Amino acid sequence: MLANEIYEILKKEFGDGILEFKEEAPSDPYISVEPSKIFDICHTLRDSSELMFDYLMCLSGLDLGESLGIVYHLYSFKHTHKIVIKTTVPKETPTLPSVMHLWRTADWHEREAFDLYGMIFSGHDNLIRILLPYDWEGYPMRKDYNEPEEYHGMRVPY
Amino acid sequence: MINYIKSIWEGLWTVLVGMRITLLHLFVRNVTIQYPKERFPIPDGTNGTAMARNRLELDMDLCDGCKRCSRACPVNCIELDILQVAKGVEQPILKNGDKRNAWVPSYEIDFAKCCFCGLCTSVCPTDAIKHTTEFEYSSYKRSGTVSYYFDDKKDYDRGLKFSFINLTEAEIEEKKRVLAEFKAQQAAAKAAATVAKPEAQTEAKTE
Amino acid sequence: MGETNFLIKLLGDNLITVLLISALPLGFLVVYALLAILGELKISAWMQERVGPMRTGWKGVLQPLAEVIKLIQKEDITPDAANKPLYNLAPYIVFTGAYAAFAVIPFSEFFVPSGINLGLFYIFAVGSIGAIGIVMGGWASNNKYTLLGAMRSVAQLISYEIPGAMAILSIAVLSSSLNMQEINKAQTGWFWNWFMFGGPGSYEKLWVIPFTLGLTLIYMIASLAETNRTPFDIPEGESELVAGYHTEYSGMKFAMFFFAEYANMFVVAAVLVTAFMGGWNSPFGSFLSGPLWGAFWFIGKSFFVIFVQIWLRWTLPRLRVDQLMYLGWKILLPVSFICFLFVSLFRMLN
Amino acid sequence: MNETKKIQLEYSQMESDRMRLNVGPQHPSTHGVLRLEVEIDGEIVTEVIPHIGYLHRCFEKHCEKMTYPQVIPYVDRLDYISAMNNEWPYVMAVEKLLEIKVPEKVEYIRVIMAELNRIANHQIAVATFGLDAGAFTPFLYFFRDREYILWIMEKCSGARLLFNYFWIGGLAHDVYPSFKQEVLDAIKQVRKTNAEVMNLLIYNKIFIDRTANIGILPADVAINYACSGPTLRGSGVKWDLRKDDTYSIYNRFDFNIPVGKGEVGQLGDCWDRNIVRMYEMEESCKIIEQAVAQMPDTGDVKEAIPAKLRPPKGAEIYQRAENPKGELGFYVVSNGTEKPDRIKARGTSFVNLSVLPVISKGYMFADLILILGSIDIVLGEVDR
Amino acid sequence: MGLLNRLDDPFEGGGIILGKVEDLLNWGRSKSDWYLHFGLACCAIEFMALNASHFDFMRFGTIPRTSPRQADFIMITGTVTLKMADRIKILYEQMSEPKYVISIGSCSNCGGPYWEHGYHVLKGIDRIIPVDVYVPGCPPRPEAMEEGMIKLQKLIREQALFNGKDRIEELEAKKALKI
Repeated sequence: MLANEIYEILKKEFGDGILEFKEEAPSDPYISVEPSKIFDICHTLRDSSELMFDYLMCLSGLDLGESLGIVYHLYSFKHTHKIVIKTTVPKETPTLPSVMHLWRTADWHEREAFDLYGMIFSGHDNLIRILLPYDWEGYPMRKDYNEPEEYHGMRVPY
Repeated sequence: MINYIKSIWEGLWTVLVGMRITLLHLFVRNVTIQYPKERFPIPDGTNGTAMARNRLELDMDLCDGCKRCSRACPVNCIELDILQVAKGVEQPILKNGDKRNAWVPSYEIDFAKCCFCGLCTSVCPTDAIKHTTEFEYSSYKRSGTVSYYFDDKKDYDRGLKFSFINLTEAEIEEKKRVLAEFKAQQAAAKAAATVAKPEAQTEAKTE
Repeated sequence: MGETNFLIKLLGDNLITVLLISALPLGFLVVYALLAILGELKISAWMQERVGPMRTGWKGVLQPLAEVIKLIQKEDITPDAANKPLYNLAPYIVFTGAYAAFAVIPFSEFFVPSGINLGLFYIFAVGSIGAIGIVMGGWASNNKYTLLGAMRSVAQLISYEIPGAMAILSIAVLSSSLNMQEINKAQTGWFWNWFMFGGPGSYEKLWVIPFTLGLTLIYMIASLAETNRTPFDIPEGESELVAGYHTEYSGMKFAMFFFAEYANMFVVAAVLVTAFMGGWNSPFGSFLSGPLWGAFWFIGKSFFVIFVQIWLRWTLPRLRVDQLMYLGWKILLPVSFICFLFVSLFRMLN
Repeated sequence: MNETKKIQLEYSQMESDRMRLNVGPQHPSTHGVLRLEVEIDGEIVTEVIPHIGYLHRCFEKHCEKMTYPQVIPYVDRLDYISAMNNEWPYVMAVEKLLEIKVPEKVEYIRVIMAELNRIANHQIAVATFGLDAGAFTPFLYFFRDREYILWIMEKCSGARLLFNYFWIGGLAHDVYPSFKQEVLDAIKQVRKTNAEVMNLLIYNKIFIDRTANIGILPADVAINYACSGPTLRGSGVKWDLRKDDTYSIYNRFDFNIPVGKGEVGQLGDCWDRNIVRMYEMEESCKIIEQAVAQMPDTGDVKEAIPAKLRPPKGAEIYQRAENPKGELGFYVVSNGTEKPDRIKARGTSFVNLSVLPVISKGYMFADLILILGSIDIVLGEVDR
Repeated sequence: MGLLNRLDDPFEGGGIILGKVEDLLNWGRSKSDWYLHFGLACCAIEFMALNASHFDFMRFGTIPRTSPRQADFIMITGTVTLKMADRIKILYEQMSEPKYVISIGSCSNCGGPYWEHGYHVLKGIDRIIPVDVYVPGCPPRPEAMEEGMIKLQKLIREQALFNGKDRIEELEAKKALKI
């Protein structure tokens, strides 16, 4: 199924929840959606028989300046089509629903996004830091992040 | 019961098969290359192979101080200063016959940082910076600096920072002095010219 | 006792002789351990198309010596949380267990440190002392890995003692003696007189040969388990239990465990050689036989068995702990019972 | 010894003390600096909590500070065992952003190099898996063969492990004249050793008993956890990006996708995952043979390398390729300058490792080590 | 008192017996080095290759030990992150004296490729534990690691046991005076 057809299906079902569809070479076509609806949209994407996106390839966080972006790359084993879902949350209240219970692989991806960007995935069972130490401060992948001077008595900068 | 005996038999048989293989290997010639006595063939750029990426070496007579290596380096381990050549006063040439544009009074590569990716060698316009096949320069110290052209080349125990300067301090001072003089001269000439110009203009105007 | 020990014959029965007799195996043990360590390093290297230690003396022959010198100099750490008396005692107990077994090993027709009549029984009894040392060391180290290693080790030792003992019992039945010197004497002659091939006898013994060969194999497997060597090196399985029960030991105490392992290897090899492979008897009748040649044959055969142990170690993967128990209780034990039954039948018919 | 079924845990009737064991970060068989918090009951694992991040080297932060070609050395250091395969999806992603067409010869060399590196990676994977099971000798046989492959790569790229060989639009260096012959010799040696190891290790009864019927990963769980590569194929899912989402010139070659069949135990156990790797080496040998036969002799490998690298602003792409460990993807976002705005690496091992707590519950502690070994993780890629 | 001269001055006069003992002890330590089986990152793969047949690290008398208690030296092969640094310090402290450290590769020398922007990378293992030999390379060739090992053995051979100072330092001091 082509990306614009997927967009039509989603648009029909969610209406205002779907914000934008963009398809221009060389980029992958993507659908940007409302962050609060992300769980329902993903649920439809996974379970409706014509979409059947059973494979979450990648979940990435983004720093877009004023807001934070989350990008879902989905793939379907059955229909061998893929789609990119994008959403943004404001930096002050970066909360959005977790898709961990749809695709278990999102568990660690979401933890990583929380670790590096500080998004809060509500509904996630175990949202703790994953790569950095549990007592680390700040979200290092944000563009305004400053390296700490010291950690556990060890100097960090060169 | 048959399965039981079969599994015992399989266990014994596969063990025997394995033992046969290891026993045969006992009589195979070993492949070890005993390093300090024997050497591995390291590709050295001949016969169409790539150059093995070990320690970097810089031919100072070829380096023109273009700083491309330093910009290409992903880890910023190359640090260099340049000194303009006083054009007209002195006209040094590089080894390959080109005109030299700059002296390099300090050029340091920190091999403790280097990631041996080979990007610096690929951008060098004169092939001054090259990888060599030498890898034996481990050291008891990290912070010390080895002066590549002045120190004994067998004695690399001083550190991992290499300085590739073939000019002595006095020479550098001399070059600096020459450049300063040249610049002063140029500035004076320029000043004279700028002074002369408005005068000429005013003269022209008054005329 | 006199006729089995040339030292007593020479020097008479006094304290110095006794000390000398007990020191002789120790001297042998040290030399042997050095050789075995070197052998292990070199044989494993050759099997893997390597060369092994090469830079210590000529072709690395001094390597074990360097290791001993190094181990003497190492700092001896006692963990703070360890139970100190037990922790310090454990390696010596393990080593004692291994060394005490040397008392009844018949090196030659005229040298056995102590020719007691219950030789085989004694070896089995003393061999279990090592398990106490291991569990002491593992528990006293106050480390989870050592405790797990020690627990596994004891379970393993106990379950493999039984098939091993059954195999040896068959030999006791065949030779009607527990004295190791007597067992050796019963196998005099060509190699087909070894108990591995049914012991002395004419064509009637042919049908019992598969069973005695099976018993040899069973004892071999059981002995591997008793010395904690691959495929039964579960107590010190590097991939899961770091270094097993001796994880916390360093320096000389670790060297004790190390030595004990190699000493144990020799003890089980010696028992195997004595019981099944004719001990100090020459394999070729009276060819090259005699007291000194006896020692040569005995040590040579033992070294061959040790070579097989090393060979197996560098060939096989490791068993899991429940599979080890399965192998011990459900395969080796029934098979050894069957073999024992037929060997006894054979003995009864003759 | 075929009775090793998954042990049923009935704690309601059997109350016993559980021990919390800390495996790693320094442990001989965690394949690096992985830390596992394991709760064991006797010898049976009741819970596994992986703690990762002990090798978090800030890859993504570095990418933002580097220009596009400078990222390649860092990409090498993700999955450092198969660096060529790592470079490929990244280079492809940037090439797609810039819409560069890569010369024919470069494509063939890339295929040969990637497949050689796949063999080298699987050799390490099977070797360390055997090492976890206690077999040391096959480990060294594999490493001996790997050396022959590394020599070829070193002669082409100059480095032994982290090659920086695939450049955007081309290659760092052309191959040398005797390249084809040496590649064929190397795969001959690979096949010889594989046959030997099949007897020495894979079909050894002890090894089968150790690895069959443990760590069973059903196909639906594998897909839900987004496992890929041999981990997924071991569960019987015939899915390989080289065939199913084909890239480069893989559609020109004839090769099979080996899947686990449950030959000695249940489908999807550790033995199946391992045997898939053994068969894949053979398939890679086939691909290499075909590629060597078809490869054009002439051509400039550097002709398509662009002088200026400025992808259009806002362009973004997710490019994936079949790493030896599974699907490796790079999500590249451009901001119109010569430095990328964001690069996210979808680490194969990172995703594959997340399935470990599910498939290792209820087995023995010694099995946990083998299950971990059968997933074949590389910590550089898990932690990035 | 010729024999004991060496206690104070290892270089001049007498001290033959102690000198010989010292040489023997040093010889033993330098030829039998057990290393901690410990891999961190990329260099660990080259380190595995070093143990394999073509290079055969065991030629130098080294044996891998999995327990730090029994190890003589530790090879830091790879990037040390801040999360890992505490553990390495503990590991080093668990090792029994005499112990040595070889730092392999750029990452453990000073952070390597990650020295500039690596917010989570320790910039050099020598910030937490003392290092005896630095081997440069990213990763170093296995031969380079062997060369580092030879350097370490040289260092051990030249150590003075009975006067508490490293001979190498004195040698260097003498060299410096002469120059």
